[in-house]
Amino acid sequence: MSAAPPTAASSPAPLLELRGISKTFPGVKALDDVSFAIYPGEVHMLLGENGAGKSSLMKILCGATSADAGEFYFKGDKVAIASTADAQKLGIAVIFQEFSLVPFLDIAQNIYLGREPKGSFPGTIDRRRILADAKRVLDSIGFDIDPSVIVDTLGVAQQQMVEIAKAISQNARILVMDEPTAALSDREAELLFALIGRLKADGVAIVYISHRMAEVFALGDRITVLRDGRRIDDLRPADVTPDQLVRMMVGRNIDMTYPRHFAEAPGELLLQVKGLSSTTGISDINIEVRRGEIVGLCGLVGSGRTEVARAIFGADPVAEGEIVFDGRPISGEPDIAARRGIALIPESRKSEGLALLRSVGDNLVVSALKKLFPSGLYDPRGAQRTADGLIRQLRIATPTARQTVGLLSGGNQQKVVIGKWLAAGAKLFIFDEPTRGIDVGAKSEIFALIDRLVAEGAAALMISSEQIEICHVCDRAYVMRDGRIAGHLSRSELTEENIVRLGMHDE
Amino acid sequence: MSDTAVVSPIRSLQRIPGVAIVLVLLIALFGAVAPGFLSAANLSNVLVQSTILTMLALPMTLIIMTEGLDLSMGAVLTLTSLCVAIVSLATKSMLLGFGAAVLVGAAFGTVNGWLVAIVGIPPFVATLATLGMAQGLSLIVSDGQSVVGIPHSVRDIYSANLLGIPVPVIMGLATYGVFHGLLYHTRFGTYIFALGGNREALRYAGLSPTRLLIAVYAIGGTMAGIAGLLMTARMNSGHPTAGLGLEFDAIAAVAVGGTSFERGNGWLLGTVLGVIAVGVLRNGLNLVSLPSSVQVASVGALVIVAMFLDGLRSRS
Amino acid sequence: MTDITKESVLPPRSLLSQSTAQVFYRLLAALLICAALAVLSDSFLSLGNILNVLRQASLTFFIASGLTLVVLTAGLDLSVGANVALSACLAGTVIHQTGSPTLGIVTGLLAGGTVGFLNGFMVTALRIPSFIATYGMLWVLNGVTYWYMAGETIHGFPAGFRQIGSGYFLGLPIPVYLLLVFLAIGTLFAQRTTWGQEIYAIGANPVAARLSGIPVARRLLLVYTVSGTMAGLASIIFLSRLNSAEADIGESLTLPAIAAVLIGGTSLFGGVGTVFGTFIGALILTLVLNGMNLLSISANWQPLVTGIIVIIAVWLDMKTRRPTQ
Amino acid sequence: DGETIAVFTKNQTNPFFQTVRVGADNMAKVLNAKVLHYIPTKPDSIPEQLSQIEDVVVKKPSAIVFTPVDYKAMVPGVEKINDAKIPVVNITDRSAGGKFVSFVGADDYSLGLETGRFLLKTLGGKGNVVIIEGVKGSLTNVDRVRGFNDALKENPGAKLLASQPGNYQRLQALQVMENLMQSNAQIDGVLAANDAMAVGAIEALDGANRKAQVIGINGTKEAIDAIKSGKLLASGDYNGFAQGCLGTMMVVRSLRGQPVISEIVLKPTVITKENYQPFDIPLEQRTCPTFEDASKLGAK
Ligand SMILES: Nc1ncnc2c1ncn2[C@@H]1O[C@H](COP(=O)(O)OP(=O)(O)OP(=O)(O)O)[C@@H](O)[C@H]1O
Ligand SMILES: Nc1ncnc2c1ncn2[C@@H]1O[C@H](COP(=O)(O)OP(=O)(O)OP(=O)(O)O)[C@@H](O)[C@H]1O
Ligand SMILES: [Mg+2]
Ligand SMILES: [Mg+2]
Repeated sequence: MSAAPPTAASSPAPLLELRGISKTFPGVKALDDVSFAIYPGEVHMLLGENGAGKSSLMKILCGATSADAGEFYFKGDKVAIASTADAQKLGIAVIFQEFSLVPFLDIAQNIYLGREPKGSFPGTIDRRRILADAKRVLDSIGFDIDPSVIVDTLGVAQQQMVEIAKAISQNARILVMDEPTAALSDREAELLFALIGRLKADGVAIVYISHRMAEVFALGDRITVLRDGRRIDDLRPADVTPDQLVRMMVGRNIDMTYPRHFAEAPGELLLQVKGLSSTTGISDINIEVRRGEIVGLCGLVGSGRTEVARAIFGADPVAEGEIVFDGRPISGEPDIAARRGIALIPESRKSEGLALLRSVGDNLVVSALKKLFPSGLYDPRGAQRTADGLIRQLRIATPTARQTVGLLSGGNQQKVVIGKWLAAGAKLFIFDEPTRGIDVGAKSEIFALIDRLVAEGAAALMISSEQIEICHVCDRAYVMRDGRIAGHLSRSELTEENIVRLGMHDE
Repeated sequence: MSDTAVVSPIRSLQRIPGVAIVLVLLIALFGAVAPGFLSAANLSNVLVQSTILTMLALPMTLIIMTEGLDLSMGAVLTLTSLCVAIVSLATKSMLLGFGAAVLVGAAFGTVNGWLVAIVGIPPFVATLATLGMAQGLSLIVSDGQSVVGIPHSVRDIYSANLLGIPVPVIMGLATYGVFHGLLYHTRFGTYIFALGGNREALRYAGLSPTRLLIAVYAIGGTMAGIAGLLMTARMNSGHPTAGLGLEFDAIAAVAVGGTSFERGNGWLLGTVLGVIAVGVLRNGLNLVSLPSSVQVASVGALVIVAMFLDGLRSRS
Repeated sequence: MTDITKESVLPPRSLLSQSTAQVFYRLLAALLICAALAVLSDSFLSLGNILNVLRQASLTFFIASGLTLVVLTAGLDLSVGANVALSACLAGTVIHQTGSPTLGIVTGLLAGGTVGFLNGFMVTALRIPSFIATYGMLWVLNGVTYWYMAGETIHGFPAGFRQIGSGYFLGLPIPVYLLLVFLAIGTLFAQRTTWGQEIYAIGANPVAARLSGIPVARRLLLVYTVSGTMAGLASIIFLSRLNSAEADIGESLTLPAIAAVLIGGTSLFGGVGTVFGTFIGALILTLVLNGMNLLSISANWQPLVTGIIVIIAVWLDMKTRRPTQ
Repeated sequence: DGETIAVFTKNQTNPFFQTVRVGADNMAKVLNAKVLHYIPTKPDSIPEQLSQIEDVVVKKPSAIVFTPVDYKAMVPGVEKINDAKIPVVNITDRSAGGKFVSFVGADDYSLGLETGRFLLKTLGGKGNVVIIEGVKGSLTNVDRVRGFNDALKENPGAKLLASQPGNYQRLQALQVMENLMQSNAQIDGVLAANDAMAVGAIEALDGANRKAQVIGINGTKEAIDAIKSGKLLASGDYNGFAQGCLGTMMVVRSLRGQPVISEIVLKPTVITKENYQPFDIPLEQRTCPTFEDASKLGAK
């Protein structure tokens, strides 16, 4: 942020300019006459609610989707971007919100997919060079891993790093990042920010989509705000406050402090985990959750939070220990946990949370079938009513309940995953990264919702990589390190520093 | 570097498929109880008998890796085998017959690819339909009869030896070598992983999944053409039912060999082991002369047990 | 792994009953074939022939209807034909030895259901992919049947029993009534029960279904058992129609049943399809064979023509489905 | 004594080959030899039978009794047996090549002709007739259907309405018959290339409440029962039992240096309501013909 950001006045020729872009999907006007200019050496933040059209705009920019109307100008010349190949020729690289990695190829092959160095025989690959090149790129982003590791064995965060390496390796002049930190821990995010600084200095233009306000102000040189597919404004971070930005995005005022109605006295004991160990690498976990509480579960990525959540829900086999729920021990498959009143909002909505090809409505009622239709006879109209109610309650942006859920924007998909457990009437909600990829407005709505649920006697166990969220909304929190509980923080001790101190590896 | 240490043993563990264990067990068992099983002549029998299926199962592995399937392979092999017989009978030239078979096979493969990649019909349905077509054409061109009297040059391919090794075994090894190189060392092979694993990634990389898919199915058809030559040589005639049902044997070999039907994870050597395991089982049972119904049932049991062991491995 | 361009081609899975357009176009395809046959052959439109087609379609439909549920869960059952053979042989033996058709029917259904249950067990507990598990089962069943029958046939059943397959009631063949009953049951089960909905959900994404609290293993066991039981039912119809059982009757039944499911628009990837579509699929296949017999077309042409019809039916379906979005 | 005889048959599902196997077993017991059966796991599979030959040649039985799954395609297999110097007798379908000690089979053409003649005689030389064929291209089917057609030619008053394949399968024959009845209001006679299809056709006729004279070929137990009850007009005796017996007998005799008959073509018998009794005995209770009977049964 040392170099003065170029402005439209100081450098009149943008690197790339999009004019009058429109795009309609069946039932959705995703983009409406959006214009957008990118200058070399700047970080251009793209903000907007879930479904505002950010990803759509970026897909058009990189040729993955075609626009219905609009023009592209590269260094002042009109160009066509009809395919990803066109975009690549112009030096545009993208880090997608959805991974574009091939699971059973290694890291190096993924980074250079379609650009493999030629081997000595026609059609073959120069194996030594691809590994060496990949290693160099990985080193440059500070990701220390063997490039011959198969991508499928990597965790989400590691895959995100490979995705970044893939984009960097293209030596792009324009680099688009769609929520790159959504799956990263703070340490990895720091690496990424440092990298962005270096690229900027080299004159690379960066388009950065994020829902995290802190990032917007720390990284951004310029901000474009989208709302309902329209460009609202184009401004500099220095000229606005977070509150103003939020108002531009959602068109109303949002309280970003997530007010909680903390209960005076803790309720009765709902969940008790005693000495839990599972085959997935967690051991001796002791956790208590009372009615009316939101309990945080924090730690670094890979510290085993997800595994604790899955073991409680019965998704992973328990090796040792006991789980007592609502006064009775519980064990077995997730359907038993669900019947007893536990809900798990999983980490990966696409692979674990949703049936992407089914409708929003089908997905919303799937966990509640037993509750809604105790006779076993399914009534489509009843289901429709329930779904419509949830869509309204959660403000899910979808034309109808019949829309295929895979066509919703990322954040709205996340709302559907949360919504399905509301219909089921769970008593304990286990949230694994519930706000990943969710816009500020929706975030506060979700927290308000969780607050109301616990006020009505439910309880929540919440995993989040955004420690600030934990600090805001949790009554207390457990901190994990290397598959064990490293400590417990009461409401008064709950600060970001304490979480980091407990969660860090021994130094 | 700590990540590698965590990751690679898991990978290599998963790579010992149940079929390898089963194969070793079968060889030990028959070696002990079946006289003559371990003789060189008999083992070379097993290998020779396995070549035709290997030639179908290897391309089938690639097709399954793209989350596809080719049910037409057996029927196409039947048709190409008839082509070899009919053309070489008419022209007295083995090479012309072989050329015709490869052309017909490649044509069918391309049509399969076209139906799947461009028309967008699911592979199972598309190739079920071309199965019918190839079967129908076989009946029509042969009028349901065997085609005999073909030149001896065709037959010699199956029975000849090169440096004391049967030619079919050499062809099988060569096929494996080519497929191994193709899948693991070429760009095309890399893209096959991507076709099943993440087709979108290919598109973003500026490559056309359509053309690649067509190529994969065309390879399948072409291999059926080459195998057709061996089949005709083996029977010294063409017959309209010769290859019926071979596609299911091939698919079973691929699955037993540890290739998954999802996400583009394939293993060529496993496929070959799968083919050989079934061959060893059949051969061994013929030598110990149990009732034929036992033989039928044990083919099924082999498939189930191998897959079960595989499941145990990947779970642990 | 998401393929948005592919997704946007597919219609939204509706919350109400399955899209009527889809069923409509399938019916249209069947009607087109009928129209062509009516023009080409005088005898096609006779009531006798239409009942004939329905009766022949019913056998394929019984097998294919249970299979539809399996395919909806993204599975496949390749053992249905072999299951029909074994169930028929067992049921035939029981009728012969006890003289009681009822006991025979119970045996057939039980045998079929047990085989289905074993398939379900392999798929759920042993986690073997269904395609392979049922392929293995196919060989095991064949082996058992060959051993049990030892090349014999069982033939000659009581007249009352024979009525099930070849009898008439109010001018309609009894299998046609059974067909209508099971069409209704299958459709209601799939569309109007929570179990049906859960089956669709499992097919669409088994991991998400499990984490949504659906007892995936139990539902899969149910589905495979139902598929096996329907094969058992088919074996009874078969037995009473043909008045005999032998070891190889199942061989030619499996692929047509799968073809009927697929022509009927059920996706092998799971989560999409209807039982009614399967009925139309069975009908289309039967019409093709019936037409070729009526027109005395050489049997050599049958596989070729069937193959082409399958392609055209599926292609038409895809074309007509696109605009309905 | 104690020779092992490998007996090859086409499949485990067709009752005919069971009669062949029982005949072979029966004869082997009489001659104090041991029989091993080789049957493809996939019915009539050419590659599988070829593999079985290759495997058996390793095992070296004393002799082989051989039914080719396809009479042309199995010639390379027979040559392998010849190369291994294992004596082999050919039964049922006459192989198109290779050296055999002897051939034992029935005359399919005469069976088709005689049964066809019998049906047409019963119909008075006229009427509408359909043929239900077996598997296209199989030796038995080609000759049987040729026999049927020649019988029809001898009776110009009879009309052939259709000749459609039922692939030797009961269900297919039933459905073909149902469909044929739709386009043909009057069918008087049905010539089926085997008994299973004949019985399938009868079921179709029964279902439609129509009557026609039906004949089959093979003389299976089921056919005999149907003849007894009057549903089936007649069946041509293919006599698998005798084929199994005599094939085994010839090969064992050649091993023991006794004289053999190089070709036995069993004379066709049309089994009807008049003469079915000798065929109505369970297989296990039948006794194999002796060497002296063999020449009477049809030595050439
Ligand atoms: N292929 C498609 N078919 C139909 N509608 C689509 C498709 N892709 C996107 N949409 C719709 O277009 C709108 C914009 O989506 P987009 O993904 O651009 O949102 P976004 O701003 O990236 O949101 P998020 O922050 O949640 O990622 C949404 O309403 C979405 O449902
Ligand atoms: N750096 C790493 N090296 C090796 N394995 C890792 C690493 N990071 C994560 N994993 C493993 O990958 C799997 C999923 O990782 P994930 O990132 O979801 O971790 P997690 O424990 O669920 O924590 P979080 O909730 O922060 O995601 C876990 O089994 C974890 O042990
Ligand atoms: Mg987005
Ligand atoms: Mg996690």
